Amino acid sequence: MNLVFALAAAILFGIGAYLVLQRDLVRLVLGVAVISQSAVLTLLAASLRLGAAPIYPLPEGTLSDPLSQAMALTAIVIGMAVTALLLVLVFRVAVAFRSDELEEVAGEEVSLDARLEETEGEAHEREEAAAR
Amino acid sequence: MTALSIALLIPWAAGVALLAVDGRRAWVPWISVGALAATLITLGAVAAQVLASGPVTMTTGNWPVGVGITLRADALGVTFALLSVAMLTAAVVHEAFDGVAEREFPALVLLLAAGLEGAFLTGDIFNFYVFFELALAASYVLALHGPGPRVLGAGLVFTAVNVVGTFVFLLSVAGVYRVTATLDMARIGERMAVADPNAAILIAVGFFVAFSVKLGLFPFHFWLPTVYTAARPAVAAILSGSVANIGAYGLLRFGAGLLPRELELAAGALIVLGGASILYGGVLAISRRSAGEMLAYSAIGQVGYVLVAIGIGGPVGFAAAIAYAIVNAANKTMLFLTTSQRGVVVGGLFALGALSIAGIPPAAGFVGKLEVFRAVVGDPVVAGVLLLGSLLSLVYAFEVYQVEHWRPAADATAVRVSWRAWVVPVALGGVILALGVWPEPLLALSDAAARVLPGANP
Amino acid sequence: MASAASAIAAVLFVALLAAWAAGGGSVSLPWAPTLGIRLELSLDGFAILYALLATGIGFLVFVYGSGYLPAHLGHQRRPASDARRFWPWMVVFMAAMVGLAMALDLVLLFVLFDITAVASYFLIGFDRQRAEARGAAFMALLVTAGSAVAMLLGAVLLYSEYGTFSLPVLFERAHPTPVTTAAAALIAVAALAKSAQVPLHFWLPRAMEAPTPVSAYLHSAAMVAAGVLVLGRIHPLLALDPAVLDALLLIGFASIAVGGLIALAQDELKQVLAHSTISQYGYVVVLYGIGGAHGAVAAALYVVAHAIAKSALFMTAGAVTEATGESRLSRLGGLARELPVVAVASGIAAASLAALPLTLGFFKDELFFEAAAEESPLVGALAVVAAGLTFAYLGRFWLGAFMGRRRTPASRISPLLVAPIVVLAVVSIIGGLFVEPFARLAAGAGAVTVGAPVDASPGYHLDLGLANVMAAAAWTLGIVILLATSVREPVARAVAAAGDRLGPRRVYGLGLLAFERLSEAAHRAEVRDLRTSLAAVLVPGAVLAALGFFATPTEGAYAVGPISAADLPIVALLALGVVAAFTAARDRGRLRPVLALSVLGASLAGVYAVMGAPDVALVAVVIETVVTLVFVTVFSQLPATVMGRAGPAAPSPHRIRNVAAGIVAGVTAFGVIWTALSRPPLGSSDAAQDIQLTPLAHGADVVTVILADFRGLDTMVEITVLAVAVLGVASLLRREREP
Amino acid sequence: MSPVIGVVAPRILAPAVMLAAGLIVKGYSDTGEGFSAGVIVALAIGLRYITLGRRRADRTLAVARHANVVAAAGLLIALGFGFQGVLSGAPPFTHLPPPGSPVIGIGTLELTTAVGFDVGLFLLVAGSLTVLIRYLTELLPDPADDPGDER
Repeated sequence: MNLVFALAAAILFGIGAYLVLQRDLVRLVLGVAVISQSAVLTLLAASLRLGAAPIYPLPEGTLSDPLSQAMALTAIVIGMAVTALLLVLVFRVAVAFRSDELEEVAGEEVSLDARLEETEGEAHEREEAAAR
Repeated sequence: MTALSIALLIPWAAGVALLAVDGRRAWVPWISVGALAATLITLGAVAAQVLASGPVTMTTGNWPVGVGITLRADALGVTFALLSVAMLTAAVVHEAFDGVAEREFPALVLLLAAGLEGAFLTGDIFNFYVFFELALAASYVLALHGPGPRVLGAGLVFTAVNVVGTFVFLLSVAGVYRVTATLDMARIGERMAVADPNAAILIAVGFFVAFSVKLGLFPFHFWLPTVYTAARPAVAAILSGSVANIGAYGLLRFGAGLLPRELELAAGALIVLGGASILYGGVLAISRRSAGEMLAYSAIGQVGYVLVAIGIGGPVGFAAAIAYAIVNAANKTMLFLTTSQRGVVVGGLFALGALSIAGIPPAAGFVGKLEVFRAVVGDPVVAGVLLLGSLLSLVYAFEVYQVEHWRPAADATAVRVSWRAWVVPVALGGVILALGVWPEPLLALSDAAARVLPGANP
Repeated sequence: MASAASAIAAVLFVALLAAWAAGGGSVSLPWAPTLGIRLELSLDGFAILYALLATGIGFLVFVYGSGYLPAHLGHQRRPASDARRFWPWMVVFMAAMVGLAMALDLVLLFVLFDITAVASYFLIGFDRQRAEARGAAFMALLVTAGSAVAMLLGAVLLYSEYGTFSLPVLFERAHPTPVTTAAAALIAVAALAKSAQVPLHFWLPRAMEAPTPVSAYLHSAAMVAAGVLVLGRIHPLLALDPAVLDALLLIGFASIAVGGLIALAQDELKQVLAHSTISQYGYVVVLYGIGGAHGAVAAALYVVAHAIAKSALFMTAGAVTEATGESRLSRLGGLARELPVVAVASGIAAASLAALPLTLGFFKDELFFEAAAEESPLVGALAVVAAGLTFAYLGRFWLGAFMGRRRTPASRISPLLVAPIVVLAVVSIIGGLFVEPFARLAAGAGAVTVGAPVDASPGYHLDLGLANVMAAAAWTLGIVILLATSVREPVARAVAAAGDRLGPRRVYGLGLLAFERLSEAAHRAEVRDLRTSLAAVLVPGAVLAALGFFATPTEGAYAVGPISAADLPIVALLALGVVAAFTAARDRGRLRPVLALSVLGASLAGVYAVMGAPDVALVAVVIETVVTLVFVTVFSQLPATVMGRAGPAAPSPHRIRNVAAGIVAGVTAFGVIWTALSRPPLGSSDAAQDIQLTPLAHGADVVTVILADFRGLDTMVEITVLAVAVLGVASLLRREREP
Repeated sequence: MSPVIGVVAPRILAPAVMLAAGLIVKGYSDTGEGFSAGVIVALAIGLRYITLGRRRADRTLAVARHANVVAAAGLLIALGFGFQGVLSGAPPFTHLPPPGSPVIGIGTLELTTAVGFDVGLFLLVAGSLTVLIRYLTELLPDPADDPGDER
């Protein structure tokens, strides 16, 4: 089963990474959600043993590892919280830039740089010339 | 023991209580300040105890180790906790004087403080992860505090990159649990030492990536300049002076503390990456026009010194990394708080900060540089890179200083500000100067903190 | 403020004299015990010489400055309050110099050395409204403080080798090794840069942008002297390797030649003096390169005589410029009639520097010639040429300003600008008549440098001794150079021009420019968009993982693990989840990927249920519902433009790159996860203990007990994260409402 | 809007709260605890908000308007129960009664501080998710204003 779990978690991680790298911001959030699922699956796959649910009265046979379940639960909640925050952030960015595609957000950066360059650049150049 | 719990509880409870309050009211930020000050005092008491008689340890609910969560205040953790909370306090006092612009700010900084403190004072890796997430979640929201839509784009970059980083971290936590069957750091340290080297090194890479993202090391740094320049000065100060400490601490705790064998194996790669960071940050900072941008790239360069020192390791290397991290946090906090101001006092502070960045006495930066030199002295190539790095820092820091504070044009448009705007930076400047003039506390503390790590006691 | 500064200087000077008479003293206090750094200060013969110079000349310059500075600020229409940026730095500088003279700990030495650089930075940049002054200050800081880092590195090298920063201890322990040589050379580099020696000399002429009192103090007696001070202080370390001494000799002569020749071509008064300083400190460096008792004493006396004369000349330049408003030799002349006192006093100072008899300067050259001739005939010959050069450019300076045709009229100047020059001239004459106290001072300093008592007995010997012959030869040579205008001028200009075009200053400029261009290019190339930032986390992470993978043995690191029939539902559900994830990735719509995501969530919840984790399954289902709800709500409100574009059209241009990055990330994750899962756990499991202790915690469901009790702290943090995230959402959406 | 949902949505809250209470009470002995309970109640509230629109839902469910206070209070309660041991010098999350001592029970509900912690957790989750839902539904067009809209 090691291989099966590792494969499944890794494929999810890879798909998440692919989505995260898309130009479309919405898919970025989808990607983060998928990566989060991958992490939770990994936590559970890291269980030291699988078996029945560890609830008293204890059933016969092996019990599932409760500690990794507890970790997975915590990770699920944190993943949800962060995904929701990221999603709303994307929404705000999309509204603010009237686009949910990255190029324009990056474009804004570049144009700001250009403005700074324009206002400060010349003085800076002169300063450096003097320093030489 | 109780002091440790209380130090954790104060900012947490106060932060939660402020959640439902509008932080823009004048009295609210002062509650944060009060809570943070109380936290600092309690932490100070813990630190005194730790330095005098060794680590303070307890497990939640008094359950046996492994069942309960181990909380463990040792010299390393306490040092970073004190540093981060102190810098955070400085930023909040500054903001409180200035008038808080965002309603969540006072609550968020307290929760951030709780998250940082917890991360530094826990002895359990999963508990570290959740506190790490708390600190990060608070900083995601804080990073959105700033003017214009630009801050949203920057915040998105910051959040997305760091979220991916923490999932990588979580994968490594799962791996550690699988391999060692425990979450307690002390036991992990013992068991990782005999673990399969392949599993251990791949797990170590996961941790390294996560913390490098947080530190802003080249090439994991691309999110950093945008975020530091778009955010409010106080927020940039918090991100670079407090939150980034998790990166340095994490590399020390997880690398030198839990995975010393892997750290040794990766030493070459760390030194190369650190050197690359120093040069990259330094070179890019040279052509930057404004203090904020310069500081952002400078931050990338400065953490390179920390990484190089960790890569060299041993008692000297770790102590150097800690000393450098402390000095760098103080520098960055002070300088970011002054970025949008002009005037005689602020000019003087900027000059002091520039001296400190460049490692010139009497500013404290020279102590950090002395320590790092001590670590790298056996390797002429690395020493050469560091020499070049300090020349670059001299160039970029003073170019911006002259452009912003000496040029008459800059003076003419000067926004003369009231004492409220510079009282905190002046206090930080006093600390930087004091540590430069009397470096013993800094050296002794970083020495004590480094001795906690197994690699420092050969 | 000016009078306070002068008073401090005077009191210090007198105190130092008293201390000298009392035989000095020393203190050694712990400073940073962790590193064994001590505040180790000793007022020995060496310290007393430099400290007396720093305070004595400091006092005179401060008096001069109290007259000069108000006029200077007045010319530039600046408020008198700007003086607040002047005097404190002058005093700091003086204090640092006195400390530097006494410091015996390498770290302390470095700290004080750099404080002098910092003070000089602010003083050179005092006229900060002028770009030239800013550039000059920047250059001085970069060269002197930048090279001082080499000193720190040298100190640390010595510490790593001998375990101490204390100089006296080092002198005992040090022996010739490559490390010692490297450390000594590094410290020497810092010292030479500070003393403006070739090839790091170019900052000094630029530094003439500073107000004249600064030049008179820093660039004659103090700042520049700090470099040779360090050479003299650490001389026993330098002397361990003859190669280091030879290098000093070479650099010294090069500086004498470059400084002297270029000084001959300069028109600006202060430029002549600046280049002269380069040349004069070249002498001192040569003397330290010669070493031994003679070299050390000669160097000490040279520093004294030079400082006295050179600061008088700088003050002369300032006084002349103040009187005439002109600073170029080509526009000056014949001032002897209008400024007779200045002319005489500065003539004495120039004579002293040119080593004419009856001045203190004569003895400095006497000792210099003796030491040089003793070293080797070649060094002796070079010494004569050097002295001839000095004679020539000083003659040109003084004659050009005070003799010949009057070109610019002079107005009256404050006596405060004249008196200090006169005092210095008188001192030079006294030294010329009664050299004994100065010789004693120099002998004391030399004794410290070589670490053994030395005797110095300069005096007038009316014979054809070697020194006298060499001196006469030098004067003759100087007069020849002075008279041979037609040869001198083109040669000097050519050297100056060559220096400008090919010299280190140009290298400095081009270096800065190159870094600037590199920086801009790198910044343009740097990515600031989100996607590449993310790729820059994933890809280097994968590279590091690959490095780790290949650096460690992989044999037996990976195990497939058993699959039983009971596992088949898990496999099936995982497969379903993976297919759903693929659908989410491939579909370019809005709603369908979200539905696919919830299918993924549901199938994983199923996996958890089958794995014996009902609590996780339950939470996964409810959370999945919330996430789907949030996604649908937000998507339904995204701007219409986005919805319109979200068809199957317009595939991303970076599709292949993204797929590749996804595969790389997936493969890396696979490696990390599989290798971890393949390990049998080491040691006893915490989880087993959890199960055992659950009844004690009054519970039955182990997972719930862990969450609320054993690891309740995790849960507490987790819900705080949730609260913070919701706070963030609220903050973002509230801003949406109130733009 | 489907008439079924229109009928069900406003009435589903009470059963949801019952279910939640059950989850908390049973929590220590069976699957589920305060967290799931909080999410379920929040989902019920969410359904009401989506069907009725924000303004009407606010009117019928006054407590939802103060969801942020509920959340903060829940967090404080949880923190209080978690750290109460600190008062007596014990580490955090030292629950009462101590291990091995008898527990007072009301039916299946056992009165331990851990249950108090769970209640705080429930309030926080329900409260903060309600805050989330209220802000999100504000983005949606109000069905009362625009009954014809079918998304």
